[in-house]
Amino acid sequence: MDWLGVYYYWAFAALLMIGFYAVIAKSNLIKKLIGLSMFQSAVFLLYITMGKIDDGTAPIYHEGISQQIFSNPLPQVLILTAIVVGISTVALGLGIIVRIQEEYGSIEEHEILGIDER
Amino acid sequence: MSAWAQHLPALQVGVPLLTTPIIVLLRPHGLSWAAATLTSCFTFFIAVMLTVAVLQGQQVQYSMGAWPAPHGIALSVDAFSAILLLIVTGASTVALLAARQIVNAEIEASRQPLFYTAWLLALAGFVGILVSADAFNIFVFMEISSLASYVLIAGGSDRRALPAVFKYLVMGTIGATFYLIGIGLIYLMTGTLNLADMEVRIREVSDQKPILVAAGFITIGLALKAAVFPLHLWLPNAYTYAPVPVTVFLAACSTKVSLYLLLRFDFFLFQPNLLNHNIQFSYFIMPLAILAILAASSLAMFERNLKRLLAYSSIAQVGYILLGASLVSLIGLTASVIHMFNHALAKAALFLCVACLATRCANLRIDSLRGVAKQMPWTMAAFLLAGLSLIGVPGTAGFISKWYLITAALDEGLLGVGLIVVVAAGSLMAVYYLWRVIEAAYFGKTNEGAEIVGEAPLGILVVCWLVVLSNYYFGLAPSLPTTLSSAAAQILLGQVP
Amino acid sequence: MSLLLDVLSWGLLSLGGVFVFIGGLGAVRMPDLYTRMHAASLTDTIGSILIIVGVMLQAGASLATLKLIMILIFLLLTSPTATNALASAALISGNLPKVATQYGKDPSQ
Amino acid sequence: MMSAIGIPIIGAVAILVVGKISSNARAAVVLLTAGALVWVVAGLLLNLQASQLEVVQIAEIVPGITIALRAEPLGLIFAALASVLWVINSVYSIGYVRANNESNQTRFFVFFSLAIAATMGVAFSANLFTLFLFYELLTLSTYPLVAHKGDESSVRGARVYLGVLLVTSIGFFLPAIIWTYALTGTGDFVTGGILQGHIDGPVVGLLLGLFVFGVGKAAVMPVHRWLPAAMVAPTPVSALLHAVAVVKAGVFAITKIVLYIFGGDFLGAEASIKWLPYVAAFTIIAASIVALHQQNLKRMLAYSTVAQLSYIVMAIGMINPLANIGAMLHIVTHAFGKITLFFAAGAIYTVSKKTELNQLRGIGRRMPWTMLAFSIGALSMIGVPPTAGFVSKWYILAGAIQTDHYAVIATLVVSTVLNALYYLPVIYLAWFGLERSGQENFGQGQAAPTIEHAEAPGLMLIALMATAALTLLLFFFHQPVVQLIERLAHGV
Amino acid sequence: MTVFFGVFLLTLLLIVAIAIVRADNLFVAVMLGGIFSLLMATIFFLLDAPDVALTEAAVGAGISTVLYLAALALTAEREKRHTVHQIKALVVVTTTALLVIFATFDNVQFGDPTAPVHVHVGPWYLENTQRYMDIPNVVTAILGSFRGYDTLGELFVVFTAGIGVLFLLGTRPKKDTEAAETLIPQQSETSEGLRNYLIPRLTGRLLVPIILLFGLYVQFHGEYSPGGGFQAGAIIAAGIILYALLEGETAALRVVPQWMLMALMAGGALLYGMVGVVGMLLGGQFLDYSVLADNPVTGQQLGILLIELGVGMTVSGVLLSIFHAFAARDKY
Repeated sequence: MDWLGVYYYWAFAALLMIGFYAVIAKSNLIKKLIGLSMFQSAVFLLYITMGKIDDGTAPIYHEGISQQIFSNPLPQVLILTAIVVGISTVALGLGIIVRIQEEYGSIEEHEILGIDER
Repeated sequence: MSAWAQHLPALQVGVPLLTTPIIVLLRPHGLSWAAATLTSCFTFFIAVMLTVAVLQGQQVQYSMGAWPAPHGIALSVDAFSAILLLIVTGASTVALLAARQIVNAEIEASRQPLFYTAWLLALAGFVGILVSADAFNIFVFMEISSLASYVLIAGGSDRRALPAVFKYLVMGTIGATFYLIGIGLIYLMTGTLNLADMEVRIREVSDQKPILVAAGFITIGLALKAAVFPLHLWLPNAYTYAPVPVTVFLAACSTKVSLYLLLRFDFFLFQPNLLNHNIQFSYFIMPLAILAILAASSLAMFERNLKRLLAYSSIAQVGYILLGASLVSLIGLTASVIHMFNHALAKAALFLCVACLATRCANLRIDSLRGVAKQMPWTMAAFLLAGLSLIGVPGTAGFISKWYLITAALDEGLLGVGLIVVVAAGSLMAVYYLWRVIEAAYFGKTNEGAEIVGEAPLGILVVCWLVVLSNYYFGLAPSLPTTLSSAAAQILLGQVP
Repeated sequence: MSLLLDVLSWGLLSLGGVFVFIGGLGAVRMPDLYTRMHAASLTDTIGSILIIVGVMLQAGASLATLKLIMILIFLLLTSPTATNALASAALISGNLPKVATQYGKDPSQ
Repeated sequence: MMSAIGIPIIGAVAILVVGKISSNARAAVVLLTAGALVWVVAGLLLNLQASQLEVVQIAEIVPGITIALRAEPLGLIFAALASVLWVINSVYSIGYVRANNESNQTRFFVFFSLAIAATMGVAFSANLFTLFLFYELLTLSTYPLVAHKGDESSVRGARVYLGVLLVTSIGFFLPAIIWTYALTGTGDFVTGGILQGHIDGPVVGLLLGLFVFGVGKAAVMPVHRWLPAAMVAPTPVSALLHAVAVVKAGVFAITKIVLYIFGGDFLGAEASIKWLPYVAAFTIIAASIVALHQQNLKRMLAYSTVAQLSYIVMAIGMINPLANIGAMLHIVTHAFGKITLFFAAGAIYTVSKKTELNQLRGIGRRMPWTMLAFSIGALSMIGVPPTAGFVSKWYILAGAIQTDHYAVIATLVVSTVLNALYYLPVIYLAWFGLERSGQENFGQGQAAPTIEHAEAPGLMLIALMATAALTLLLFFFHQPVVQLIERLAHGV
Repeated sequence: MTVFFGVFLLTLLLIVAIAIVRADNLFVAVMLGGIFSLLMATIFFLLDAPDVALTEAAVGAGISTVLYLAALALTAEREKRHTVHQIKALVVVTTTALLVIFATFDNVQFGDPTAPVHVHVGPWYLENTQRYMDIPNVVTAILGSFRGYDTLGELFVVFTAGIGVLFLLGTRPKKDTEAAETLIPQQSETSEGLRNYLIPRLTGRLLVPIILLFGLYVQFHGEYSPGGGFQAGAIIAAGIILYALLEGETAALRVVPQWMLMALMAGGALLYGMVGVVGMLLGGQFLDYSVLADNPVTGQQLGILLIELGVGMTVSGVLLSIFHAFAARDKY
């Protein structure tokens, strides 16, 4: 099913667009951060998609079953790492946002810029 | 000893990395600075040992977990990474040596162990990028260094650091994700993550489109992290509002490490394997480099805050580094690499002077620095001497890189003449913006009601002068950086020395 | 035998699907939060029970069935609790049921 | 040679140390350093034969690029000139700073010594890179001297000074140097030049242009702007640096480049460099006309310097042995004449605070010795025998006649007339004019208070009489200098 | 069948993504984010990546939602409608997407076993895992050993984030007069927990031990089935966070005090590093587990067990520390 592969890649591209758009166009810092994690999720989708083999199964051996097609485990490992990196970034970003709220009383980018210019 | 010598690449990363949990566990009161500084010194020492090994012509390779590449993760150190290792570990050590008083003043004692932990993590991240020979591993260490840098920048007492660092976080993450997309596309086409293996297998890829797009994503992503001109927006505020020792550290190395990756990927991976890549690379990079030099320098010329002025100057210097690389020639690349080294020296010295000033002056606007040279003669003398190196006056380290850059440009004929004009204009703009500071400090009338301040603490001053003098040492006897950088240029162009 | 199991399991699965669909429909069509929650709870209870039992029949007597039983218990414990917590939170924050207020009664009294 | 550069540096450090203790000790150190420098340079001069013109390499920066020194005749002349005048100037400056109560005297003498060290470096440099290194050091070490007063106008003047010199040196000089290195792989000063065979056609003219305009210190128009601007400096600085050390370093650098990098034979055969004498001639005429309109004494002297420097450039541009001798000689003779003039201007300022020309009426009667020296200097500028200025002009004229360079001859004639036009009235007014009260000077913007004053302080007087005497003596005893130059012409 | 299922889920994913961007209420956006993660996890499962699916579910839907909510409690719930650089954003975004599509459009080898990805490095792991370390889960094998250095780095990323949040929130906010006027500090009710709500509390108490047990199962069964240190760490952290929500901050901190969290955080990282160093001391390379025991295969298994433990410790320690750092703050 070739068009399915195409659909997966298109979904990746679309997700990338949506997340990236939120990062650039949204003024709210939390919204930006959510956009950022969607942007990263899109990349996860790309990696996992490329690791899939038709009629494959998860790369875990089972007793007694031999001669099986396994999907490629390497992209999965990479994405495991990337997911954890992503949540770390989000956690740190939220920490900064909370500090910004405490110092400025706002988490809207345009308001913060205005406050410092005063 | 020789048994340990083979572990050097692993130790280079391992030492700073594994010291961090120990510091967190013990949280030694007042000693965390000493622990971090000692670790940084030791890391620098390892970097020196590695450089010696590279200079002796050894192939420094290391397989993590004894799994051979491409299945396991390999580390490798060549001349290019060696010179960057020296820059990064040296800058960290120097900045830490000068950091204690300022950090004591800015950060509560209870939070200091965490601050120094973050510092070592940033160091380990940078070093990890430099020794790694695996594309994905580079991403992981890039994230360690980035996250730790965010923490460091937000560490100071200035609240404006927070929005600045958030912007940095967003742009840095976008850059890293772009890099990840690029690596994913290459992996899609080659099935490997090891850089050397990748290089071999890209050659066999028939359809070059994904590789081309990957090259684009990686270059843009890294350019974002390296603050290449139109993508530099995060840098000025981040450098300005960070605690000064952090600025010393990051200004000397964070953009350099991204530039290192940029050059490594573009030259090592794509240049030999993509049709016309040298032309595309030049067309893409050269205008940006020229813009960076001219635009950032002119922004610096009208900037009133000393730290931001130097930050803009850093963006301009990134332009010089890229300009050398965009010529895609041996001398051009040599100029590029050696300018990384020399600019790190000059900028570290300048920011150390700022650190000296920051211990005594409440505010770092040029207006409020009038007449400060009378009270802090040694600091301002150091600033002057370091400034000369940034401008590129003969006898200083900065001159060496300008020399190589112009020599490289001369090989380009008419285009080269234009480039020389740009370089010269950039240098003159540097004269202008640095001289505004010098003039205010030396010949300005001391502000009414300004309190009498003394010379900076001796500890910081000594470190500052050490770096300033090394600017002159490497200006008069530059054989170490020149040897390393010409070897690096050869490696990048695939001419194995 | 296996045919019988198959037919049975498919029956259960389709029935579960129907309930889930009805639950979803209710969540969209009902007028206020409480009635919507009421409709949605159909999915949590009868829908999920039917589907999981259907899958259990497919799996037979194995470790997987054990796991499915655990999941079922987990679901039956958590979803009513969650519904309860949600409803009381809504009530405390001043969100009154539309249907009740229409008849002039204030449930908070 | 190392000691020639080292002594002033050591002196600078010693001044820094001693300066905190007492001003007399500082003065002693200054004089001692200057004396020691003359001693060393004289030693080099006498041992010229023996030293065999060895190249002393100090450091190798990049393969092919070295910092190296060499005592060749041209450099020795320049070094001897600068060091001798430094002694005299030191005497003068000690008197000057004390009489004017200048602030930051220690800083003044420290940077003065550093500037001299850089001058020695320029004089003895054995290759382009070393030349450039010391050239820049000279610029930077004189900046604090120009901005010495620290008020608005001096800082502005110093900014122009630094700006023009750095723009030209980084913008033109450095690329030209790197171009040369790229062409030949070396930048060593070799008699007969190194560029022959590496470059030809119109680009030679371009390269020469980069050098001539890159060496902004030579003040060829239009890069002369810094020189009048630098007149905000205390007079001893203008006297030694902006009449001798700095500006001469400029023309000296051009001379060295023309002779040792291009080579006379090569340039003589090259058509694309013929523009050089014309540009110089234009500078001479234009600067003289500007000088004619100046009201400020020091600014007038500055424009005169611009003109006189171009004599040297013009002479070199003719590529002729006689003219070359004239050029060398003019470096020396102009130095003595112009320093005398500046000394006199400084002496007048010190005792009377007068700076404008029309304030000088009748001043000769109050300060006869000063004005006598001034007159000798002015005559030397015009080129009237028996002053030294005549000798060098004569050689240049002879060279021009030999090469049938009519434009140069015409320039010489016209400029001599112009020189006379702006120097003679000053002399006339000073001796024969009637001193007026302050009221009438109001039109000039700054009404000089009429101060009852007599002759300048003794130390200053000694210095300016010494240089005036030397100006006269050099007319009669110019032969040793000429011989030295001729040895160079024969390719020692 | 799976094909249609995949298309269906992807479409749903995109709809949810757009809904997130368009939502004004940040609370809604965060909850939708949880749904997004669950959908993503399902898709990963469909693509034969159960390990990743488990992680995405635990981390994306669980932990990150909790963190967002904690942050929302301290900031603002509503987004102000203010969109900047809309045109610029659209241009940049469209260019990026077009680039990606340009790269992949006519070269899709989805699921093709002959694609370069599936012939070069990947199969080597599938073929050799049994020989070198004899554990069924190849993903765990790569994660723990073949690319153990990556995992070490990843662990330190988490560690850095923990350090960072503790450092940033370790300072009390300066009482900005401006901020204090507009926003009156609210008395934090977290110390009370849900004590007064019987049903949630009872069920929660019942669930916490089960969750912790499941966490330990995921931790130690990681070599045989999907799971491992990260997932386990996240699940255990979630269990304790649930306890904190039920019984209140202080009660949770009494059970797992701050110093213990720090010790977990640093100890786990140290444990991982030390396994590497011991490998070096015993004559192998850094992170070479084969030398840990007489039999290389046993050594590998031991090494993976130890490092997974280290990962689990650090991840749970960091996540809990971050949660407490947020939850212990008053709103300003």
